[in-house]
Amino acid sequence: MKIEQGRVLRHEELKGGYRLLSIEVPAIAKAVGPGQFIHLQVPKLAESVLRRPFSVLDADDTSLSVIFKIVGKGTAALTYAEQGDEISIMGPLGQRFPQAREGTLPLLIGGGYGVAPLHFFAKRSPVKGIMMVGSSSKSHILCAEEFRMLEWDFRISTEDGSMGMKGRVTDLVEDWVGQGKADATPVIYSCGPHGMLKAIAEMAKKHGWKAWLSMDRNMACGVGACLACVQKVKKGDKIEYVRVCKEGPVFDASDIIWE
Amino acid sequence: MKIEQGRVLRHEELKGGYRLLSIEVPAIAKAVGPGQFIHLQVPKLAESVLRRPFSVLDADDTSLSVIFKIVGKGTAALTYAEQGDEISIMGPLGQRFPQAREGTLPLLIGGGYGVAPLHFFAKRSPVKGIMMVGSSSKSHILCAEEFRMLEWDFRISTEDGSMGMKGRVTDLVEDWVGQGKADATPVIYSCGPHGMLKAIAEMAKKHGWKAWLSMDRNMACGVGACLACVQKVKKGDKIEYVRVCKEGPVFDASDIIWE
Amino acid sequence: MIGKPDIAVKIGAIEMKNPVMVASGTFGYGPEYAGLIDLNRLGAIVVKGISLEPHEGNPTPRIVEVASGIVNAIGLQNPGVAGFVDTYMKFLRGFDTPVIVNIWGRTVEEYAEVAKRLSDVEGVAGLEVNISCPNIKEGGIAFGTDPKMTEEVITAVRKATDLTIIPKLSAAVTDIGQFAKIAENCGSDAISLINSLPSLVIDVGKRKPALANTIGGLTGPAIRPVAVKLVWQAASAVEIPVIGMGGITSGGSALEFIIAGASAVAVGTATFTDPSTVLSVIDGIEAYLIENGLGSIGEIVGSLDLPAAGTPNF
Amino acid sequence: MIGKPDIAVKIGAIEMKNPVMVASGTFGYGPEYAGLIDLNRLGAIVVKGISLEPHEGNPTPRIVEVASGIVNAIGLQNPGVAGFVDTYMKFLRGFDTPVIVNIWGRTVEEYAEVAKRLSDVEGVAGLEVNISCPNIKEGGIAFGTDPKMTEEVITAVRKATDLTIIPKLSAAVTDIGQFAKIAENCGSDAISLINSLPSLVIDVGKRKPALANTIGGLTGPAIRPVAVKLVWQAASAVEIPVIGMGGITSGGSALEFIIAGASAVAVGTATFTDPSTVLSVIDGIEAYLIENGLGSIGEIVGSLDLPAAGTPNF
Ligand SMILES: Cc1cc2nc3c(=O)[nH]c(=O)nc-3n(C[C@H](O)[C@H](O)[C@H](O)COP(=O)(O)OP(=O)(O)OC[C@H]3O[C@@H](n4cnc5c(N)ncnc54)[C@H](O)[C@@H]3O)c2cc1C
Ligand SMILES: Cc1cc2nc3c(=O)[nH]c(=O)nc-3n(C[C@H](O)[C@H](O)[C@H](O)COP(=O)(O)OP(=O)(O)OC[C@H]3O[C@@H](n4cnc5c(N)ncnc54)[C@H](O)[C@@H]3O)c2cc1C
Ligand SMILES: Cc1cc2nc3c(=O)[nH]c(=O)nc-3n(C[C@H](O)[C@H](O)[C@H](O)COP(=O)(O)O)c2cc1C
Ligand SMILES: Cc1cc2nc3c(=O)[nH]c(=O)nc-3n(C[C@H](O)[C@H](O)[C@H](O)COP(=O)(O)O)c2cc1C
Ligand code: FES
Ligand code: FES
Repeated sequence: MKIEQGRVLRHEELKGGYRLLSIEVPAIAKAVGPGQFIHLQVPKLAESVLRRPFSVLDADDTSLSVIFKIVGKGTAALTYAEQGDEISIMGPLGQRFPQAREGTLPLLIGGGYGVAPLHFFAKRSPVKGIMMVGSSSKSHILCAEEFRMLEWDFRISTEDGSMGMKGRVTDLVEDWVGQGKADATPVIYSCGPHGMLKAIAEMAKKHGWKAWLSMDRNMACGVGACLACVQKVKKGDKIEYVRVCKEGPVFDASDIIWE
Repeated sequence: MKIEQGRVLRHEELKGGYRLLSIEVPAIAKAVGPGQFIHLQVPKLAESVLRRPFSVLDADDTSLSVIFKIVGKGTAALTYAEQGDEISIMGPLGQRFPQAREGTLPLLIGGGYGVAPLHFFAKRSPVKGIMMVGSSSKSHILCAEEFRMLEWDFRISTEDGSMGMKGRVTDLVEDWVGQGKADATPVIYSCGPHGMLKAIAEMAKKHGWKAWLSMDRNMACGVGACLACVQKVKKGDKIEYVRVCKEGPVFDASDIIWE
Repeated sequence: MIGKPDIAVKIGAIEMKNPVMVASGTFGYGPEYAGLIDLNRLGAIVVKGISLEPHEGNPTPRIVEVASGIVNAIGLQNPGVAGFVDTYMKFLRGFDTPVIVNIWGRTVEEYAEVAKRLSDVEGVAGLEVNISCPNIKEGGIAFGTDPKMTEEVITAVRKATDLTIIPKLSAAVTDIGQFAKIAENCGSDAISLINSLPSLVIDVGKRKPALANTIGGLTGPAIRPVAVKLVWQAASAVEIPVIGMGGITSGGSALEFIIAGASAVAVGTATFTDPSTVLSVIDGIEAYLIENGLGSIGEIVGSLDLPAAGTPNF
Repeated sequence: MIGKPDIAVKIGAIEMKNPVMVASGTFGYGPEYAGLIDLNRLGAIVVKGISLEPHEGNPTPRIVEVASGIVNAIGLQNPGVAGFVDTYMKFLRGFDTPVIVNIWGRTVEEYAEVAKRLSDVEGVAGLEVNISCPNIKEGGIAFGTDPKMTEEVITAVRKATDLTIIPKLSAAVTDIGQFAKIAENCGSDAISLINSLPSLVIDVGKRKPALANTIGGLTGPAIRPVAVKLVWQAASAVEIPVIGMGGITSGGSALEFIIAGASAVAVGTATFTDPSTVLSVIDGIEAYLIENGLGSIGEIVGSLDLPAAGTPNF
């Protein structure tokens, strides 16, 4: 874990309002793994005292990238970041997705910015598998090309049917189960909206699959000091609040208490 | 008085840390006169609730310009303003310097950004006169070329003697008085640091000259509503606080109560 | 829903076309901003605090900027009740907007006298009673921080006038609900809050206060979370209408106060940033009602949906 | 002046190498930031509030950002005194930095018991007593807003321990000087302030509080002018040292508190923005002393140069 002064290498618009921000930040880029996040100080957002957490989409030895969308004042101000701008980055933070083991079938399920950590996971995975993306419409499907280049089985559901299967991503999973082609035990890795994660947890339980979920919580410190970001989990026979930024953001779905 | 969305036309560094900001803002530019000021909202200074007042250096039918120097967070943030940026301007505000009448000799005395309103005054003046600038050192003398182009008698004093007379601007005045060349009654128009204005007021009193001083006070509203910016003045036989942004910034030196 | 939602509100006898006023001391006496915005659009104009005699106010500096706010110590400069009426009331009567005069005094008697003198002035719709002023007979303790003095001063003003009276509570108290109740029991038509929060800014270089008066009052977005909390508590304590203020900059931030229980709101410091803020606040409230299919502002006043058991433990 | 200025301070029996601590609740229990900054450089570490038994805290959301600050309602989640000592004290003893344990309770007895249990723990240098907690025996009124309850709880803690005790005053009171005096009279070694300001943020879209707990506490730069004022008043009322906090982000803002009368300061919310803030605050104070030719921090504590007659009228 470090604080490093990064430098914007690239900033471009993607589909569906998303943007890609690529930052030169060598020490953190080298150290970060799939599922971990960075805590970024939005430049020129002077009245703001909090950093903003973002999952890593990709990283190499010198730089890393994230995707984001305007949802509030921080992400709005982040759209001003230009090539060459300095940007303070804290990271890597949180726990990684466990790596997929040989003989298992990684089943990645993403929604929204959730494709970011899953893309990073797929890129570093020794085992190939299936990537499913759920979205409201065709224009919001991100990273399709990247997953195909990684030779992953890439499947899409859209709520309006404009691309892939019409419906929700859980329908896509059930459809795939119906096809009966799984020759290995699927292990789910998922990141996306709260409702989607909850549906996936239920589905995984029903099928008896293991599922790793990356949770999203408002954060202050990002390092476990403030207890702002907690998630209720089962820990042995106790139920307690643990920190999404430290013990998470990746949790075993069967530990999560859905409130 | 208007609020107009301006657009930065030019932003460049001058000498001595000063910068020139030229803004396209037609309605206000057309209306503003020498001695008046604008109240500018510094872009991207989100935690700041106050505008910043600046005297106008020059104006034509479509644009106006100001000079400024970094003295705090507002002026620091203003250095980020780039050509094409939008910038909200309120103005014209305050009272003008009265125009010099034929038969009088306008004697302009400026320090720091005080040369700005005096330059605008000289440019619009039907009568030519003398411009004296006091500064700590050569590198801080602004607008010398402009005054010479206007064919004004331009005189300089620097505290370190690196240009013009060594000493203060009041010494420069006394020196000029000693030369005995005045063929008309001088009327002083001055803008600059508080101490300088006070010295000038005393000097003007001693010589029995009329003097118009432009005062500088922390402002909030800029339009006379908040009573933040007051100056104590004689008003008939009463002494009262009047508003620098409304009844000023230009005052008759003989009315001012120096506190 | 067809047509525009109804955003008119009534505070005591004052009929306002919308719930948005300008806060005392941030809008002068009316003419200052008349060249920039249409005063006819305002819910009400609340003028700068008026005392019996003209008052000089504090030396400068009177204002300093801080994070997301300003600290001011104007010192209640004003031309006195006669000077105010002579200079400004004719102008103010020219608009279709109720005029609320903010009043203050240094003794209970002064408060009552100002209230009395304004009672018959044509065009004065109501009085906002600023009780955050020091009582010079009681060693300078602010009226509004002492329950007994609060009661005395409001009772005296109530006796002195039939106009709508709106005590403006001091925020610097342990239990705002107690003071809201006192105001209600003394016959107030409404209450308003919050006034600025007592503050000190130090010029570290000079080791001196940044303001000539040492202490000033913090206003602006910085105080909004505190203000919304106090308005919520005050509104929960009384039946009379509450006028909420403190850091409003947009329709959204005004709606926080309304949902917390305010029947009307006032825009103060934000006017300095942008004089048209008050208009965008009005538009923003209207747009919210339309978007949410609501017919009138009354439907959301105090509509805060509370969790089953809010622990006071934070 | 030759050499570095002396910035060591003593609070009760606690010897600090510099006057800058980290504020309770913003620095966890020590290990969280140990990978980012050198804990040996801190004047003191004040850990997150500890209670007798483990405490679960509030549901989420527990935090929301506002203008120049945050509002939090963590709800005092902590592993209890035994859990804290077992898990963290060994780690904390590894640094040359005094550890101050922030404690709280729901009854006077709980406060006293926590204090007692920490008294013999090796490496605990002192106790900061958070009295802004609801007294469950008195209908949930915060101890620190009632003079009598404040007296009771501090007296009980004083009896229970010989450690340096530092009551942390509640800012939400009418007269902070009164509470500072009570703390002093009950045998406190120092006082600290301010805790967060009670606040409410509303999610206008949902018409619900933004925090699960409804009420939260405002911290960060937004509260600094209020905090400096309260520290100045408290320091003027007592002889014991005052630890000032609220919105410190730099050496300059820490110096405001010191000049106002604080012997030491704490950095809270700013650590979230940049964990190294506390170090730049130390450096900034030292640089200020050097620039001003001052030999020791003591020379500027309470050095505020007041105008002849500060009118309380603002
Ligand atoms: C571990 C983690 C990884 C994330 N990865 C990504 C990513 O890769 N791409 C992406 O676009 N977004 C991601 N998010 C969400 C992202 O942090 C928020 O969208 C962002 O903080 C919103 O900031 P804002 O100022 O625009 O919104 P505002 O609503 O104005 O923010 C106000 C405050 O709320 C917090 N907040 C608001 N929404 C969220 C949210 N959904 N999650 C957490 N905090 C929030 C902000 O951090 C800020 O403190 C992630 C969140 C977490 C916790
Ligand atoms: C009528 C008038 C005309 C002016 N014309 C010019 C000009 O042409 N060029 C120029 O460089 N400066 C001018 N100034 C001064 C200029 O307004 C300040 O330097 C500027 O506001 C400082 O802002 P800041 O945020 O950088 O400083 P900060 O100190 O961070 O500002 C904090 C607050 O103090 C106020 N403030 C600080 N210094 C001054 C000051 N000297 N005068 C008034 N308010 C101040 C700011 O407006 C702001 O509200 C003028 C001031 C007035 C009153
Ligand atoms: C410069 C200034 C002057 C003020 N003068 C008065 C006053 O005379 N009487 C009064 O009751 N309140 C006065 N106030 C307080 C405001 O009416 C309002 O309560 C406060 O500013 C909070 O609202 P805001 O955050 O929107 O500014 C003044 C505030 C400011 C900023
Ligand atoms: C997330 C958070 C948790 C806090 N927890 C505690 C606590 O447990 N006990 C306590 O006395 N103060 C607690 N505080 C208050 C701080 O110690 C400090 O008094 C306050 O934050 C003001 O300082 P700041 O503006 O620098 O943050 C907490 C503050 C924050 C922001
Ligand atoms: S964000 Fe502070 S503990 Fe997780
Ligand atoms: S700045 Fe408000 S009256 Fe002059």
